[in-house]
Parts: sequence; structure tokens; C-alpha cells
Amino acid sequence: MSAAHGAALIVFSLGLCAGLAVCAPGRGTATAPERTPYLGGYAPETHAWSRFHVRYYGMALLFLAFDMEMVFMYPWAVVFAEEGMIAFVEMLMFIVILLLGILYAWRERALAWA
Amino acid sequence: MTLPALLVVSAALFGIGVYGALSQQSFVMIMMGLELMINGAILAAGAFWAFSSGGEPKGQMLVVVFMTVMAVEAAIGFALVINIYRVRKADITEKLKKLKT
Amino acid sequence: MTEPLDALFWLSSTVAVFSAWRVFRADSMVRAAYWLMGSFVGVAGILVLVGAEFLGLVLILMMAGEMTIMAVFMVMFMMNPAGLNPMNMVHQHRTSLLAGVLSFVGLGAIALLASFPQAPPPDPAAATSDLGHELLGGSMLVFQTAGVALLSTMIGSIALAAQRGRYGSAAEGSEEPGAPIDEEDA
Amino acid sequence: MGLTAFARLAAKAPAPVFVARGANARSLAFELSGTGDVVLTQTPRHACVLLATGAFPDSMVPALRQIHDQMSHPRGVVLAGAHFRGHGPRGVFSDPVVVTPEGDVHDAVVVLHRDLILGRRPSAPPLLPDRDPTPWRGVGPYGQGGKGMTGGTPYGRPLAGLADDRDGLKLDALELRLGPFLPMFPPGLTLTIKLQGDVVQQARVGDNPFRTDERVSVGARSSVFVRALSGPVTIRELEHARAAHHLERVGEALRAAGLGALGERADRLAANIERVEAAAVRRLHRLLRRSRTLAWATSGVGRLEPDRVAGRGLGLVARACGLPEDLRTQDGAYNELGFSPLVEGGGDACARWRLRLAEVAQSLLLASAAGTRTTGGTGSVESPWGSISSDHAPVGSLLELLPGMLEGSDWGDVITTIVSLDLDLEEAART
Amino acid sequence: MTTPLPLWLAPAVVASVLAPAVYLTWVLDRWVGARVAGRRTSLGQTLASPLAEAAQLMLQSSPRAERPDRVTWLLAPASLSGLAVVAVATVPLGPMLHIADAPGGIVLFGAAIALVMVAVFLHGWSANSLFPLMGGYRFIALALSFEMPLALVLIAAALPAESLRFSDIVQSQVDVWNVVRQPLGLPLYLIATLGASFWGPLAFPDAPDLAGGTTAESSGAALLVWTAARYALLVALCAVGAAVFLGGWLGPGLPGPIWLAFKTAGLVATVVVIGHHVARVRLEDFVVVAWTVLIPLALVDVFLSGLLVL
Repeated sequence: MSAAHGAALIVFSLGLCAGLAVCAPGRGTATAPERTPYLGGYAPETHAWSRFHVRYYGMALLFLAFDMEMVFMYPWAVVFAEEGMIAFVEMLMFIVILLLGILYAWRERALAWA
Repeated sequence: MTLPALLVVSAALFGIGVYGALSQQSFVMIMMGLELMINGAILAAGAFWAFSSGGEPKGQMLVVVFMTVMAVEAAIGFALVINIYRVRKADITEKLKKLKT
Repeated sequence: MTEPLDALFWLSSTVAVFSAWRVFRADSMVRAAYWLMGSFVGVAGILVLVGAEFLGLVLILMMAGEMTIMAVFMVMFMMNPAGLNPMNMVHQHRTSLLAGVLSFVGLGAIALLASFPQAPPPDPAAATSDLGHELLGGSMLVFQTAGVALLSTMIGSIALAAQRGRYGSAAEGSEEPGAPIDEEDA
Repeated sequence: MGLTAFARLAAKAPAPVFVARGANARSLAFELSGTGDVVLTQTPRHACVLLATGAFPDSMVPALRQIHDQMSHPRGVVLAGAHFRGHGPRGVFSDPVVVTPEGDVHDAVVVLHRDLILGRRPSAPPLLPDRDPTPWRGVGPYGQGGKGMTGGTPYGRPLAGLADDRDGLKLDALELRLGPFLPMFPPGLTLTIKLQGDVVQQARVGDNPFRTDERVSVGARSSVFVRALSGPVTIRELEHARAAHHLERVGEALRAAGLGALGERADRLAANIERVEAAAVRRLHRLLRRSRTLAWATSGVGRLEPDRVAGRGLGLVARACGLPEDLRTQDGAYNELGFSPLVEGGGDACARWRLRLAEVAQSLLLASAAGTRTTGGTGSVESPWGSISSDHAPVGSLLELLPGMLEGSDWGDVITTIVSLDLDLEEAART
Repeated sequence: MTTPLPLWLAPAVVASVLAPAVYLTWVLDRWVGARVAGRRTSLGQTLASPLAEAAQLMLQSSPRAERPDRVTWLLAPASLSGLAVVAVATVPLGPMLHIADAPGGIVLFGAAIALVMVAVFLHGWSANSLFPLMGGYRFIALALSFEMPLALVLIAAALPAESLRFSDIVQSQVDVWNVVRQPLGLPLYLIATLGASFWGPLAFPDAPDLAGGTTAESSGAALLVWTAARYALLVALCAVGAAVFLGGWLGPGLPGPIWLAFKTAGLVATVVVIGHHVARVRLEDFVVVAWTVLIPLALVDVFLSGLLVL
């Protein structure tokens, strides 16, 4: 493990702890009306937590598959200059295949709000 | 930090995944069990790569393939969940069985 | 340098296993999904420790997105998604517990008893470029197959999820006539 | 000692104010934002001072008390021209600062804020009793609120129920009553909506709180347009009022679009309308016309078809649909000035704010050319809300159209639509 | 190429870099806001305003919302600040001054930005209140759309460097900066920056139409942490942009860190000015544009810069 990851871990924990140290003490007590969620004056009748309809689920599914391309692309970028043209062509093929997926999703209107 | 230690952790993750995949009723929770099993597999592949392959890149490739499998499983799984919920109004496995009769 | 590395390894392992166990013990679906992410982060930490730094980081990168999507889908499709009413949605609990323990014991026994080839640790600095060369050379076919698999995943998942694809409504013809649909039972 | 220095530093911060507006509220925009000592907040949680202005009918008082309690400590209340029917000014809040009609609201807010931060004045105690809204019943085996997974009232509230959806997925719909003190809502508006995800499935406009039996008690409407119904008013005054009104609406639209600073600039122009230079308005106009994202974000949102608005006297909303409906064309004084109505095609929120800005420039031109000409007294007047008369308030028809416009749009579009329509409930209650 | 800084010094360096940067960004934001509003403020007032605002928030109580998810309610703002700090730490400050210059730097940065999505979503989810909840869900849609272009333009910058390490990427720009070599990169990166710090036209989760969105229920110290973390995140994103596209520490005469500070300040100023002038777009429209225009453009950027390397 390179020391950089250790440094990243250390600064993350310190940032997190600093944030917690600032927000954690200031809780105080509050009455029930003081805790009521703000809706412009009236109290909600139900909990806000519910089966929230994610209108962009088509896009989310597309993302799940398309995101994998990143995993292939990072190591590709490192060796690109060494491998030269073959790397270019192979990744172009890979990406064109994936772009077909976006094209399909767009034609099916899967990106719009359901 | 030795190979057996890593493999034991990986076995623990796999075991919890098996338990989850078998015991949960909800489709999405079953998928979580599957992902946990893949998580164990990723760790095992990484461990073998680091300790007994001498840096053979195929070991890393195996991890990448596991990640791809996970993405595919998640995307298709969620799409199926949506479809089943839309068509059968079912969100847990028992309901599906009941409707099949 | 070994001491802190060992400590970090045990820390990561604890995070990975503890979070994995909490996944199936959390009432709130959002928490369950992020416990699972915690388990992946633990594994990513171990990967970074053993020198697969790129794979570890990319695992975190992927899982943050994937588990967030997991969380919102869980919220969508689970009754009582925030676990405000504590619940227990398991079946064949004993069998699954047994299966889980058995697979752990079996795999753990292999891990401890079998002898694996020993090899010097790989050079972390070259790991990423090794993977790149492998991707473009030896495993080129795997790489391109993954592309096709991902394309079919995209098309398949969108075709499955869409309400009204090019072949008509998703519900059409797939509902059995007169099947009793009880929606409110829990 | 350290704490005092810290508090003194904190007292230098701009006072975060949440404004609650009733009927006939004072236009506070300029008074408050002039020096940067005051900042308007989007939610009472961020505020230190609750500023109530206007007349509050009884039906709004519980909500007012609720948002008072939602503010964080330290907190205080400033009343500027606030009336409460059936209560004295001090009957609703425990210890408010009351600003006289001649008094300076800005100063009152700043002083109260400083006193609160420095501890010279105690934070206002909660007004409502500390009681959970729904009695808590732990009946389940784990001590949860009810039987089953979705039943009962866990932690005092039930869970949302399933509802059909246009998408075919039957998921939970949240039924909510929003308003009347949401910053992007016009005073008094409440909406009962059914939300699934962030899309509105069903919307109903709540009762107009200003339409009470004893109309007088809500405060007589002091608008110059209402005055013009019964007696002559100079065109200069009328057009200045129109320009100021439209500028304030543009300011609201800009705030809703996330351009708070530009919104403040529009408010400042509105407050100084009689001294404002046409060039300043033109600069703002040019800036906004050029903004591609503002046009992109508002075009197609809240669209009204011309045949649904024609002939209802909807004024600017009709003109934004391409219908040249304007009472001013029938006025001799306006004809002398060479008035012809401006129109804009599209009928959406984008057309409406563009037309508003164009009409601001037109009104300023008319006002400067009008000299001492007068208008009015004919029983009907072209107001910013359309053609009004003593028995006709066009806002009413907009409120009828509103649910149809909101259903099926996501929350961002809901706000864009509401802000673009200029729904003045007080005006709707006039008839 | 390991860090020349001892590990224990890393937090001190990050803090001493980040604290003034956050303060100055805050001041700049207030100053530009006052200018756009046409309001006159004295320099002293502007310089004091962030400190005074922070002090006021520290004195304000923060009552928790009704039945929140307490752990995540606390953790969300704190983890946003942690992630912002990590993102800043990845940027090399000078040729020999690195804090966390990992060999997979752009992956580490990408992971931090991906976790920002988790933090913002949890901030919205944990309050159990409508407006924060909708804000959290909005951010997921936004993040899933900008993440891909963000990662792709960074990969394009990694091609000539043959490395994922930020310091190598900076070093590869000795002759010509990436902003010239890859003209598509910086504009796409700035759009992603607006998204990742939810700023200006992409300020969806905390928008005024949601009454403050994910912050609608928070106040006091928690709100202070959230606000400061957002500024820190903006600084981090701009610093990475300066390192990747504007040559980082490279520049004649002055020491490297000063150059980096200037370039970062330029990007921060651009974003702040955009924030006060460009209206928020519709989320649904942005999602479609991101997938059909921005991602293909980012891929074009990758392949064009690839051709240039060959």
C-alpha cells in the first residue's frame, strides 16, 4: 500500500471527526411541534418515508451497466500510449457497443421521467 | 495478513451471503445476498492474485469479471423486480408462488 | 511497517464482516443497502492493503453508485422501507442459517488446511498497467465479451422495466385471468 | 469573555428572516434587502426572526404558530402591519416586537436579531403544547406502533398508502397539505396534493383563507387598481404600480430559479419604480432574455391553451397565449398615448415572464409620457391580474385551472407554474 | 513518487490549505451576490460575513427533525466534509509537495465524488421530511448523470500522462496545457463540477423550490458543517480542474503552490459567477442531455486526445 492511501484515510477520518465534533453537541431538546417536518404550516399526516417512486429508474438501470465501462477504461488509459493503435481500436469497439445501449434507451424514452 | 486469513474473511462473507440469499423473502434482499457472495469471491480472487500468483494479471482480470457479473446481475435483477411488481404486484417470493398456482 | 498494515487488515476485515452481517439485521432498507456498501468498502480496503490498489478504489467507486441505486430500489419495492415498524421478513430461517454456516466452515477449512502455491507479492506499482496489458492482450476476448454482455444487459433491463416497450404494454398477456391479487396483506 | 466576543461576531451576521405574509401585506422586499443586513430564508429552521406582515384570518393562525415553533433558538417575532382577527397583536405570539406603520421594519429586525444573539432578549418559547400529534400506541410485539408491517401509527404517524400511478407501478402516494407559508407560494395559498415520487398525481387548491364573512376585518385592499375601479387615478401612478408589481413577480420567478441575487435586483427596481431609470430595467431585461437556461427551464412548463383562457379577462396570462386581451385598448387616454397591447406566443411560464418584463418597460414608457392624464372610475380596470371589476376577479378562474396544470408535473415545474401565474388570493377574495 | 510529507503532517497541511480557501470562496460568493443584486457593501463587511455567519450558526440550536434516522442525520454532513477533505488532499500542491498523491489518483478522486452522492442522499433521507427527501432523490438523478462525463474527461487527461496519478498528469502538461490539447475537457469538467457541488444551474438538491431541499430541516452547527463542506467540495473540484486542465503548479517565476492557488481561484470565481447568473434548469431535461450529449461528447474527448497521443 502506498503512503498516499494512508494519508487519504487519515485526512478523511479527521475531516469526518471534525464535522462530527462540530455538529454532535448541538442537539438540545425540542418539543413535538418544534420537531414537526416543515411543510409550510401544516403537519404531515403520514411519515415522509414511503415507497418513493423513483421516476428515473430507467436511467438508473442504464447507469448500472454503463458504469462498468469505467473499470475497463482506467487501466486502458495507463497502457494506451504503449499499446498504440490496437488499444485505440479495441476501446472504440467496446465503446461503440455500449453507446448502442444509450441509443436504444434514448429511443425507448427510458431516460425521461416515468 | 496471510493468504489463509484473507480466505477465511472471504469465506465468512460468502457464508453470510448464502444465508441472506436463502433466507430473505424480498427479491431485492435476495440480490443483496448474491452480491455479498460475489463480494467474498472478489476478495478470494484478490487474495490469490496477491499471495500465490506472483502478480499474474489474470487474477486482477478475474476481479474485474466478478464486478461485471455483479453489475449485470444488479441491472437485470432490478429490471425483473420492476417487471414482476408491475405485472404481478408481487414484491416477495411467497406472493409469486401463490399467483403461479 | 507490518504492524500497522496488520492492524489495518483486521480493521478492514472487521468492517467487511460486521457490515455484511448487519445487512440482514437492519430494519431500514436504506441502512441495509449502505451496510452492504460498508462491506464492499472493507473488502476494498483489504485489496488496497494487498497491493491491488486500483481494484480497491474502483470497487468503492462502483459500489457507491450501485448501492445507492440498490437503496432507492429497495425503498421502492419494500413495504415499510424505513423500518419504522420493526419486521422480520425471512423464511426457512434455520435451513439458510445452516447453509450459511456450512459454506463458511467448508470454505474456511479449505482456506486453512489446503496448501496453496506461494509466490512473492506482486509489485503494486505495475499492477494497473499489467491489468491494462492483459485487457488488450490476453483477455481481449473477455473484454469485448463484457462489452456485448453489458449491451445486452442494458437493452434487456430497459425492455423489461419499461411499461410500454415496442411490443406493447408489459402487462399485456402476462396476467393470468382471474388471478387473485391481494395487495394489502402483509 | 470569549463567548461574548463570539456572540458579538455572530451579531454582525445578516439577520436570517422568515417572512409570513397575510392579506394586504407590506411589500418588504426593498426595506429588508437594502443593506445586506437581512437575508430571507427558505425555511423557518434557518431563521432567527419571524416577520409577520398583513392580516391573518383565524384559519391561518395555527399554521403561523406552527412555523414559529419550527424556528431554531434563539428566535423572535417582528410584526409589521400584522392584524389578527379575534386576537390582539400580542394575542398570537408571546412577546413580539411591533413595528408601527411609520416605523422602520429593517431596523426592528436587525435590532431584534442583535438582541437575541447577544442574549439581551430571551429566545421566544414554544407556543404550541408539547404533545405528539397522534397518540403513540405500542401494541406490536417489538413495541412498534401497530399491527402488521404497514399498519398502526409508528412514532405517532401512519405510513403512506398505495396508489395507482401512470407508470403502472403501484407505489406509495404521499397526501400532503402544503402552504400557506411556503416561500414560493403566494400568501394564503394551500395545496392539497398527492405526490408519487416527485410527481404530482392530484392537486386541490385549499379554501381561500381571505374569503371570510367579515371581509373588512382582513384589511381593506389598498391596491391602486382597486381604487381605480371607483374613481379616477393618474395613468402615471397606475402604470408605475403595474411595473412594480410585475417586477416583484419576476423577482419571485428568479428566486425560484435559484437566482436569488438577480431576484433581489428586480425587487430593488420595483421598490424604487418612480425613480428608476429605464436603462436599469432594460439591462435586467437583456440579461434575462439572453439567459438560455432560464428560457429552457421555463418553456413548456405550465402551458395554457388559448381556448381555455380566451374571454375570461385573464389579462397578462391571456396575452402570453397570443391573445391581445387588454382593457386599456378601450381607454381613450391610453389610445392618445399610442398604446397597443404586447403579446407573446407559447402560453407557458417562459412566455409569461418574458411578457412581464416587456410590459414593465412599456409601463415605464407610458408613465413617463402620460403627464396628468387620468383613467378609471369606469367600473373595470386592466390590472396585473387581468380585467377586474367590482364583481369580477379573474384570479378565480386561474385557481380553477391550476389543478389541471399541476397534475402530472414534477415538483420543480409545480413551483415554476405557480410563480408564473401570479395567484393573488386576496384579489380572488375581493368579489 | 511517494509523498515527501510525513504522514502526521498531512492533516495540518490540508487544514492550512483548505480553511483559507473555504473562507475566501465564501467571501467571493457573498461579494458576487451583492454585486449582482446591485447592493453596496463595504469590504470589511464582506470579509467579516462568513465568520459572522459561521459564529451565528454555532450559536443557533439544531433541533432534530421528527423521528429522523439519527445516525445518518449526524453522519451525512460530517462525511461530506470528510470527502471534501480527501478530494482536496488528492491534488498535488507542487512538484515535491504532495499530500495524498495516490498512483490511482483520479480513481481515488472519483470514488470520493461517488461517495458524495451517498452523503447527499443520506442527508436528504435521514430527516424523514418531504422536502429533504425529494432533494436527496433529485441528487441521485443528477449524480448518475454527471459522474460518467466527470470520469471520462479525467481519463482523457490521463492518456498523455500514461498514468492515473495527478502529479504525472500535471507533469505531462509541461509543454502544452490540457485545456488547449483537449478543448472539450474543461467545459465538460466544469459542468460536472457544477453538478458535484450542486451549484447554480445544477443546484437541485438544496434548491429554493424545495424550501432548502436537503437542508430544509437542518439548522445551527449541522447547517454550518454542511455549508462549509459544500464550499470545500467546490474548492476541491476546482483544484482538481486546475491540476488536470490548467497545468496545476506549472508556471514561470512564482512557486508552484501559488500558481495552483491562482488557477484554482480562477475556476472557483467562474463557478461562483455562473451560480449567480445562470438559472437552474429542469432536472429531467438535464438528465436527457447528460446521457445523449455530454457522455458522447466526453467519449469524443477521450478518443480525440487518444489520437493526439498516438
